[in-house]
Amino acid sequence: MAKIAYQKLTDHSSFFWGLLGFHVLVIAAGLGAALYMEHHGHVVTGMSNQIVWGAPHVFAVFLIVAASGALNVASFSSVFNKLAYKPYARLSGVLAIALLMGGLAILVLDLGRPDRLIVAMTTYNFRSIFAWNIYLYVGFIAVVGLYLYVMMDRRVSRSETPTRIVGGFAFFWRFALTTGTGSIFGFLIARDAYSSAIMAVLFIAASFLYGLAFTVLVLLTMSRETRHELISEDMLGKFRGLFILFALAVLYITAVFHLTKLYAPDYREVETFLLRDGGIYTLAFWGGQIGIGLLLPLAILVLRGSGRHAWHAVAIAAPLFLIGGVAQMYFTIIGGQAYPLRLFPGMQVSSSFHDGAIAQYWPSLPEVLLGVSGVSLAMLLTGVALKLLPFLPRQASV
Amino acid sequence: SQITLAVGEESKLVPHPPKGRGEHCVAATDIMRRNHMKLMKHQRDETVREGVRGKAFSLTGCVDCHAVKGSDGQPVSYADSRHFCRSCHDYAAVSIDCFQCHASRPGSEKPHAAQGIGSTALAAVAAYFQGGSQ
Amino acid sequence: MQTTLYAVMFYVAAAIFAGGLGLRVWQYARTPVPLKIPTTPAPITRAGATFRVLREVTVFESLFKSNKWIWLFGWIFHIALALVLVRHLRYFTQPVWTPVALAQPLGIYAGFAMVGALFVLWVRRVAISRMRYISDAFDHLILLLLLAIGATGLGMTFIAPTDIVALKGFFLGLMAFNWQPLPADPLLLSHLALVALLMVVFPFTKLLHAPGVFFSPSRNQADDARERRYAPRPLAKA
Amino acid sequence: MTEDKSVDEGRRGFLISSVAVATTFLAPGVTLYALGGDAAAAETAPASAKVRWGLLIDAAKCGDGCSACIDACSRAHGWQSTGHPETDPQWVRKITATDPKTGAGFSAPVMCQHCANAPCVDVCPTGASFKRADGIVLVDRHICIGCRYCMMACPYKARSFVHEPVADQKPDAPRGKGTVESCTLCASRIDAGGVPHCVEACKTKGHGAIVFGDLNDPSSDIAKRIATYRSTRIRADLGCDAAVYYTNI
Amino acid sequence: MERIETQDRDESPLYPDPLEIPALAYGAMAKSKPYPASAAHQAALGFPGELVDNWQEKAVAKLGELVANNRALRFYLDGCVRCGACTDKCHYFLGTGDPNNMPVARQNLMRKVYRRYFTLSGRIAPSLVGAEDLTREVLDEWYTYFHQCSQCRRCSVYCPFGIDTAEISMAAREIMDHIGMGQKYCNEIIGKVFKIGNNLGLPPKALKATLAGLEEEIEEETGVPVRLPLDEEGADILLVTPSADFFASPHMEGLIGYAKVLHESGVSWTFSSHASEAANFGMFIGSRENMQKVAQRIADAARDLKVKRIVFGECGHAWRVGYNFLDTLAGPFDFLDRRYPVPQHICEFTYDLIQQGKLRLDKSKNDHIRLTFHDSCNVARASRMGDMPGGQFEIPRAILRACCNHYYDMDPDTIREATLCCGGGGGLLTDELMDLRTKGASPRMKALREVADEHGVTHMAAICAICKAQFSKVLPKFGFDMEAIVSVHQMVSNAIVLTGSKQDEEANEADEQAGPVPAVAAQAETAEPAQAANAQEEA
Ligand code: HEC
Ligand code: HEC
Ligand code: HEC
Ligand code: HEM
Ligand code: HEM
Ligand code: SF4
Ligand code: SF4
Ligand code: SF4
Ligand code: SF4
Ligand code: SF4
Ligand code: SF4
Repeated sequence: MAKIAYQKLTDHSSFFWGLLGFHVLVIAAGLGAALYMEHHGHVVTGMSNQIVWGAPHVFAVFLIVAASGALNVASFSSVFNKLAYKPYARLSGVLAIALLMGGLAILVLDLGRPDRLIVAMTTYNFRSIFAWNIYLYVGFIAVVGLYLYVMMDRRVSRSETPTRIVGGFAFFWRFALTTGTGSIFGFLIARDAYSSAIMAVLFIAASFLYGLAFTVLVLLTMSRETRHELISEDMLGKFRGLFILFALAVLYITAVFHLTKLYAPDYREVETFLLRDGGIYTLAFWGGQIGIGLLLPLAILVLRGSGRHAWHAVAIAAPLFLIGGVAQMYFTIIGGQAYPLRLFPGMQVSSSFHDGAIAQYWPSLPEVLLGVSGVSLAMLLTGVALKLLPFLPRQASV
Repeated sequence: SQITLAVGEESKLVPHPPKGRGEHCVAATDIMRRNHMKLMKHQRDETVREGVRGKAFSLTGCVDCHAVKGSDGQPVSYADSRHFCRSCHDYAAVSIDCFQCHASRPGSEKPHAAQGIGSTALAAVAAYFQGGSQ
Repeated sequence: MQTTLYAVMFYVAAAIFAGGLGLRVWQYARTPVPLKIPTTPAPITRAGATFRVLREVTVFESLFKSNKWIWLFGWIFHIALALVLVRHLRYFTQPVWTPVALAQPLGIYAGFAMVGALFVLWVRRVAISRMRYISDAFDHLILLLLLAIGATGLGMTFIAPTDIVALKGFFLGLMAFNWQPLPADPLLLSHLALVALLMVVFPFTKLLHAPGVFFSPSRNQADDARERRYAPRPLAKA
Repeated sequence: MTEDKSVDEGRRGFLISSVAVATTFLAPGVTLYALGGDAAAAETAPASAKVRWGLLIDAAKCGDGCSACIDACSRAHGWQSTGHPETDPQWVRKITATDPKTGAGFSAPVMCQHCANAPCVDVCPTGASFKRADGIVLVDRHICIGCRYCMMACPYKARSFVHEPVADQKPDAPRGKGTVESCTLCASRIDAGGVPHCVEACKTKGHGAIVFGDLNDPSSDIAKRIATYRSTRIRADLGCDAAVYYTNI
Repeated sequence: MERIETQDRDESPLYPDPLEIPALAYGAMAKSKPYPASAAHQAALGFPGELVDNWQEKAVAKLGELVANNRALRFYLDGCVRCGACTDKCHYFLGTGDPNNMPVARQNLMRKVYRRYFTLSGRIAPSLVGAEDLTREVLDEWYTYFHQCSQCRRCSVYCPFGIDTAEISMAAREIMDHIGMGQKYCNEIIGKVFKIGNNLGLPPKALKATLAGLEEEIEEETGVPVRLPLDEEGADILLVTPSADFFASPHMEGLIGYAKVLHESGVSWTFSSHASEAANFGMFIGSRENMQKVAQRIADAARDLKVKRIVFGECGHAWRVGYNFLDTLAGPFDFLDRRYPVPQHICEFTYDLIQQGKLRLDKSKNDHIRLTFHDSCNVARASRMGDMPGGQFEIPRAILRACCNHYYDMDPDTIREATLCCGGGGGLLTDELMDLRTKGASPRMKALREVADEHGVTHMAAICAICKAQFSKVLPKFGFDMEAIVSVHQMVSNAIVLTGSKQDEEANEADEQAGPVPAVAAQAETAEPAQAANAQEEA
C-alpha cells in the first residue's frame, strides 16, 4: 500500500487571502456585536423572555451538529476500513474541531455573563445535560486532537492499531456528542415541540449530512487553492452517493418524527401550528429545510449528479444542504419556543407576561452577525490549520 | 514593627481609605486588608445557598459602615472614585462586579450585621492590638 | 526590619540586573558580524528580516517547525509569563495604565498556565534521556526557580493573600526613594527574595536568550548578499 | 471547596502576620467575636430540611382587577417595567384563564412554583439554579452565566432574564444584567421569620387569597387547608411536585 | 550500530523512517577521528606544525579573539537554552545515536570551555553551569566531534534562536589549527589550491587535455563542435566549477551539460587555470584568511581574463562562499557587468534559458530514469538562487522537470530547507571517516528507499560535488546502484537537443507535432540586473 502524502498550504492565491480576510472581517463584526450585546444587555437583540434562545443558538447548534458529522469521513477510514476515505481523515478531524470551536464560541459570547466563562468551566452541575455537553465538547476536541496526533505522528502512525483504536473511540464520542446535543432539546419536557426521543436520532442523521457538506465544500475550495483536484472522480461519485443516502435518512426521520407527534393528541396542536399555521416557521420547514435543503439538492444529485456535471452538482448541492440545515435549526429552536407553554391545557389564557400568545421573534443584526461569525471562525481556523500542518492529501507524483 | 501601614504619615504613595463607622472593622484591619474578599465570598455562599443571615461579613454591612459622604452630604455610589471600596481598588487595579447588582450605598433599612461588635471587651482588645502594632 | 532588608536587596538586584543586562546587550551590539550567514530561505529585504525575528519572538516559528510539544509548552510558558509580568505592572505604576488594569483577570489564569507549562518542561528535561544528557544543573535550577516564584505567587493569590496596597506602597516608595513598610507575609517575602535572585542571575545565564534572540545573525540578516555588498567594519585584531 | 476554609485561613493569615506574641495569643478571641459571636442566633441558622415552604392560592378569593401581590413583589424587589414588555422581568404575574367551551374561568397569580423536582435545577450547567434545604428554588446569581437553559426548561415560564443594566437596586434585593431571576419566595424575609411580601399584601388588601406555610408540618394552616379542600397544582401531570397549590381553578 | 543495515527491508512491512530517533549510544563514535595534518600541510596554511607547548593558553586566547569578533559565535555560546529542539535534527546523531552528535551537545563541548574562561557564572560556579577547563581530554573530544559535523546547518533551521552549530565547529577547527592540531584532508587540499589551483591538484596541462577530450566526446555524440575553452581572455563568462567536474563520474556528465547549455546560449565563456576550483575548504576549517585567499583567486582570474560575468558550477559550499561571501572577501566586483548577479549559478543560467524558451529539451531521453532530487545543504540552507526566497529549491526542480517525465520528491520532512545532509560535507569526505559517512548518510538513504519502494525511483540528482562523490561511495552500501546519483546538468545534457545536432535532425525528420516544448510557461527575464550601485559599506 502506498503511503499517502500530505501537504500544507503554501504559496497562497489572492483568492485564499481574500477568503481569510473576509472571514476575519466577519469575525471582527461578530466580536463587535458580542461587545455591543454585552454592553447594552440582550435587550438589543430580538430575544426576549419568550424566545430565550435566538439566532446565535441556531448557528451554534448547527455548527456543533455539523462538527460531529464532519468526523464521519475519518470514521469511514479508521472504523469501517474504507481506504478510499483515508486521505481525507486528517482534514475531517481538523474540520470537526474547527466547527465545534466555532459553535462554542457563539454560545459563550451569547451568555448573559460571558465574563463568568471560568465559572462555567469550573462549577458543574452533574445532573445537567448541558454540563455533560461541556464535557462532551471539550472531550471531543481532546479525542479528535489525539486522533489527529496518532494519525500524524511519524512514529505512532507507522502502526495502524492506534489509529484504529483512537478512531473508534472518536467515533463513539461523536455519537455521544450529537445525542447529547439532541437531548438538550429532547429533555425539555415542558416544550411540546421538542419532547421526543427521536430528536436525538434526527440530530445524528442531520449531522452526517451537514458534516459531509462542510467537508466536501472545504475540499472543493482547497482543490482550487492547491491547483489540483483533491477529489478524484471516483471519490466524487462516492460522496454523491453518501449525500443521497444521508439526505433520504434525514427526510425519513423527519417524517417519522412529525407523524408520531401528530398521532399523539397532546402534541397535535403544536404540530398543526408548526407545520400549517406557523407563518415564518412553517415556511422555514417546508421551503427551507424540506424544499431547498433536501428535495432540491437531492433532485440535482440524482438527475445531474453523474458524468460531466457531477462536479457542479456536488458543488451546488453541498451549500444547499447547509442552508437547509440552518433552516432546520431555525424551525426547531425558534419555532419550538414561539408556541406558548400550556399551563392550563384546554384553557384560553392571557397575562401581562405573554402567556398563551404566540411569541414574535425577529433576529436583530448583532445576533445574526454573532451567529455568522461562528461559521467564519470555523472556516478561519480550518484555513490556518491547513496552512500550519499537513492535513490535506497531495497527489503523489507531480 | 511594621505590620500595618503607617497611616499616620500622610504619604501620597499609598491610599488612605476613609475610616468606617465605629471603632474598628468586623475583623482586625490587617485581616480585612488581606482577606475581605474571601471572607465575603464565604459568607455570600452561606447566605445565598444555606440561608444563613446576619453574620458579620455581609456586603450590605460593609456598605453601611463604610458609606462615604459626598459634597451633597449623601453617600456616594461606586461610580464615584471617593467610594470606600474604590479608594483601594483603583490603586490596586482591582475591578469588582459586585455593585452591578448590589446597592453601593446604604439603604434606609437597618443593617443586620455588626450588631455584635458593640462589646467593650472586644473594643479594648482591638485597641490594644492596634496600639501594639504601630 | 524586613523593609530595610528588602529595600536594600532590591536596589542591589536591580542594579545588577540593569547593569549586567545593559553590558551584555552593548557587547552583542558592538561585536562585529564578519560575514553574511542568514539561514535560508530567508527574507530578501531588511523589513522581511525584521518581521522574521518578530515571528520568532512572538510565535516561536522555528520551534513550531521543529517540535510541536516543546513549542506548545514553551510558548504557553512564555506567553503566560508575559501576561503575568503585565499584570505585575500594577505594583509599579500609579495610576495604573488602562490596558494593564484590563489584563488583570487574565494574569491569574496565566499564573496557572505558566506554572503548569514550566512543570511539563521540567518533566521533559528529567524524563527524556536526550534532554538529561544536554542539561546541566542550572537548567534544572532555573526551571525550579521560576516554578517556585510562580508557586509562591499563586499561593498569595489563592491561599494567603498579602496586603497588596501596602506592597505597592513599598515599591512605589522604593522608586521614589521614600521607603514605605513592606508587609511581613512569608509567601510574599519568599516570592520577592526569589525574584531578586532571578534578577541577579539573569544577565549571567542562558536567560540571555531573551535579549540575544534579536541579535542572532542567522535570523536577523536579510538574504541580499548579491544585491548589496556586505562589508562589515574591519575586525578588531587581538 | 476551598471557600469553606476561608475563615480559618483568615485566622491563619492573621496569625502569620502577627509578630508580637501578645497578639498571637489574643487573636483567636478577636476573630471569634468578629465573626459575629453574639449576633442573633435565629438569623444565623441555616435553612432547615425539615420544613418545606409553600403557598396555597385560592383563585376564588383572588379579586378581579387586583394586583396588590404583584405590586408588592415588584416594589420589594425592584423589578419593574422599563417599557420593553417582551423583555421586562416578571417574578409573578396574574394569569386569566377561560374555558373556550363554557366561558367559565378564573384568574390567579403565578410565580415560581418551587418545584421539588425542579427541571430548572436539573438543567442548569453551573448549579446556579439550586434548591435550598427548605425547598425554595433560587438562582445563585453569583454563578449564573446567563445561558437561559433553565428558562427553556421551566414548565411555568416562571423565570425572567435581565436584559438591561439595572441601577439603584434595593440593598436587600440585588439584581443585575445578564442573569436569570425569579420569585425567591422572599427567602430573606422567611429567614428572618417573616412571610412573603405578596402574602402580606393580599392580606392587607383584605383578600387573603394566598396562604404561606410549611407543607411538611401537618399542624400548619396551609397543610390543614390542603388536606381539607380539594386543591391542585398547575401541570401536576409533569411530575414537578410544585410547592404552590391552587384551589378553585 | 546495526541500525544502518537497512538492506533487508523486505521482511519488515514498514517503511524505514528517515527521521527515526535512535536510542542514545554513549561514546559510540568516540573513536572516529580524521587523520591529523602533517607539519608540512600545516605550514602551507600558516599554522604551527604540531601541538604547541602553551596550547591551552593559546586556544583560550584564540577563543576569546573569535568571540570578540563574531557576534554569531558570542550569542550562540550564550543563548542556547538547552530546549532540546535540535537534539534529533542532526543526521550524524540519527545515524549514530552518539549523544555528542546532538547539535546542542556538540556546541556544549565548546560552550563549557567558553563558560569556564569567559563568563562570571562559569568562573564562580563551574559545576552549576557545566563549565569545564580546557584539558587534553576536552581537546581530544573537540577533535573527534567537531570532525563529525558536516556544517550542514540543519540544526540551525530548527533552533528557535537560529543557533548554527556549523559556526561553532568552524571556530573549533580554527582554534585547533592555531595550536597545531589540524586535519589532514582539508589542510592538504587547501595547500593544493594554493600551489596548483584546484583541490585535485590537476595541473593546467592536464586540465587542457581533459577538456579537449571532452570536446571530442561531445562532438562524437552530437555532431556539434561544443567548445570547452580554457583561459580565453575576453570571454563573457568565467565558469568556475569544482575540480571534480574535470575528473570523475557523475560530475563530468554535469560538466558536459554546462558546456552544452553555454554553447546553445551562444554566450562566449571560459575556464581559468588559475581559478580552476570553485570549492573553498577555507570555510570548513573556519579560517577567514584561507577562505579569503582561495576566493581571491577567482576575483583575480576574472579580472585577468577580462570577463563580464562569473558563473559557478554545481557545488554546494562553493556556492555558499560564492553567493554570500565572495563579494565581502574578494570584492567589490565593479569591473563585471552588473546587470547580472555576481556570481551566478549555472542552474540560474540554465533556468533562465528554459524560461525564455531558448533550450530544446527532449524529456523522453530520460524516460529510463525515475528521478528524485537531493537538496544539498549549503545550497538549501545557506544561499539562494533566483530572486525569490526558496529559489534554490524551485529552480533545480524546474530544470529537472523540464528534462524528465518522472520526477518524485522524497518525504517532505527531508527535502528543501529540511534536507538531510549526504553525510560527507564540511571536510569529512575522506576515507578514514568512511564509517561516519555511511552512518551519517543513512537518514538520506532511508528517505531514498521510501521513494524507491513507492514510486520506483531509480536515480537521485544533486547539485554538489561533495554530495555526488559521497553518494557514489555510500549508495552501494544501502543496496542502491553506484550510478544512481546524477548531476542536474547530466539530466540536462541527456535531454538537450543542440541546434544542428544529429538528434535535432532526427527530431525534425520525425515530426513537428510532439516537438519538445519548454516545460514552464515563458516568463520575462528573471535574471534582473542586480543593483550594482548600492554596494553597501557598513561603518
Ligand atoms: C461596624 C462597622 C463596620 C462594618 C460593618 C465593616 N467595617 Fe470595615 N472598617 C470599619 C472601621 C471603623 C474601619 C477602620 C479601622 C481602622 O482604622 O483600623 C474599617 C476598616 C476596613 C478596612 C481597612 C481600611 C484601611 O484603612 O486600611 C477594610 C478593607 C474594610 N474595613 C473592609 C470592610 C468590609 C469588606 C466589610 C464587609 C464585610 C466591612 N469592612 C464592614 C468599620 C466597619
Ligand atoms: C448578578 C448579580 C450579583 C452580583 C454581580 C453580585 N451579587 Fe452578591 N448577591 C446577589 C443576590 C441576588 C444575592 C442574594 C440576596 C439575598 O438572598 O438576600 C446576593 C447576596 C450576596 C451576599 C449575602 C448578602 C449580603 O448582603 O451579605 C454577599 C456577601 C454577596 N452577595 C457578595 C457579593 C460580592 C462580594 C460580589 C462581587 C464579587 C457580589 N456579591 C456580586 C447578586 C449579585
Ligand atoms: C485596603 C484597601 C481595600 C479596601 C478599602 C477594599 N478593598 Fe477590596 N480588595 C483590595 C485589594 C488589594 C484586592 C485585590 C487582591 C488581589 O488582587 O489579589 C481586593 C479585592 C477585592 C475583591 C476580589 C476581587 C477579585 O477580582 O478577586 C472583592 C470582591 C473586594 N475586594 C470587595 C471589596 C469591597 C466590597 C470593599 C468595600 C466595602 C473593598 N473591597 C474595600 C483592597 C481593598
Ligand atoms: C524575547 C523574549 C523571549 C523569547 C523570544 C524567548 C524564547 C524562548 C524559546 C524559543 C525557548 C525554547 C523553548 C522552551 O523550551 O520553552 C525558551 C526557553 C526558555 N526561556 Fe525564553 N524567551 C524569552 C524570554 C524569556 C524570559 C524573560 C525568561 C525568564 C525570565 C525566559 C525563560 C526561559 C527558560 C527558563 C527557558 C528554558 C525552558 C526549558 O528549560 O525547557 N525566557 N525561550
Ligand atoms: C518585584 C517584583 C514582583 C513583585 C512585587 C511580585 C508580587 C506578587 C504578588 C503580590 C502576587 C500576588 C498577586 C495577587 O494576590 O493578586 C504575585 C503573584 C505572582 N507572581 Fe509575582 N511579583 C514580582 C515578580 C514576579 C516575577 C518576576 C514573576 C515571574 C517570573 C512572578 C510570578 C508571579 C506569579 C506566576 C504569580 C501568580 C499569578 C498572579 O497572581 O499573577 N512575580 N506576585
Ligand atoms: S393580592 Fe391577592 S387578590 Fe390581589 S391579585 Fe394577588 S392574590 Fe389576587
Ligand atoms: S417553577 Fe420553574 S423556575 Fe420554579 S422551580 Fe419550577 S421549574 Fe424551576
Ligand atoms: S441561566 Fe443561570 S440559572 Fe439558568 S441555567 Fe443558565 S446558569 Fe443556570
Ligand atoms: S414570594 Fe416574594 S418573590 Fe415570590 S412572588 Fe411573592 S413577593 Fe414575589
Ligand atoms: S551543522 Fe549539520 S552536521 Fe553539524 S551539528 Fe548541525 S545538523 Fe549536525
Ligand atoms: S535548539 Fe538551539 S537553543 Fe535549543 S538546545 Fe538546540 S541549540 Fe540550544
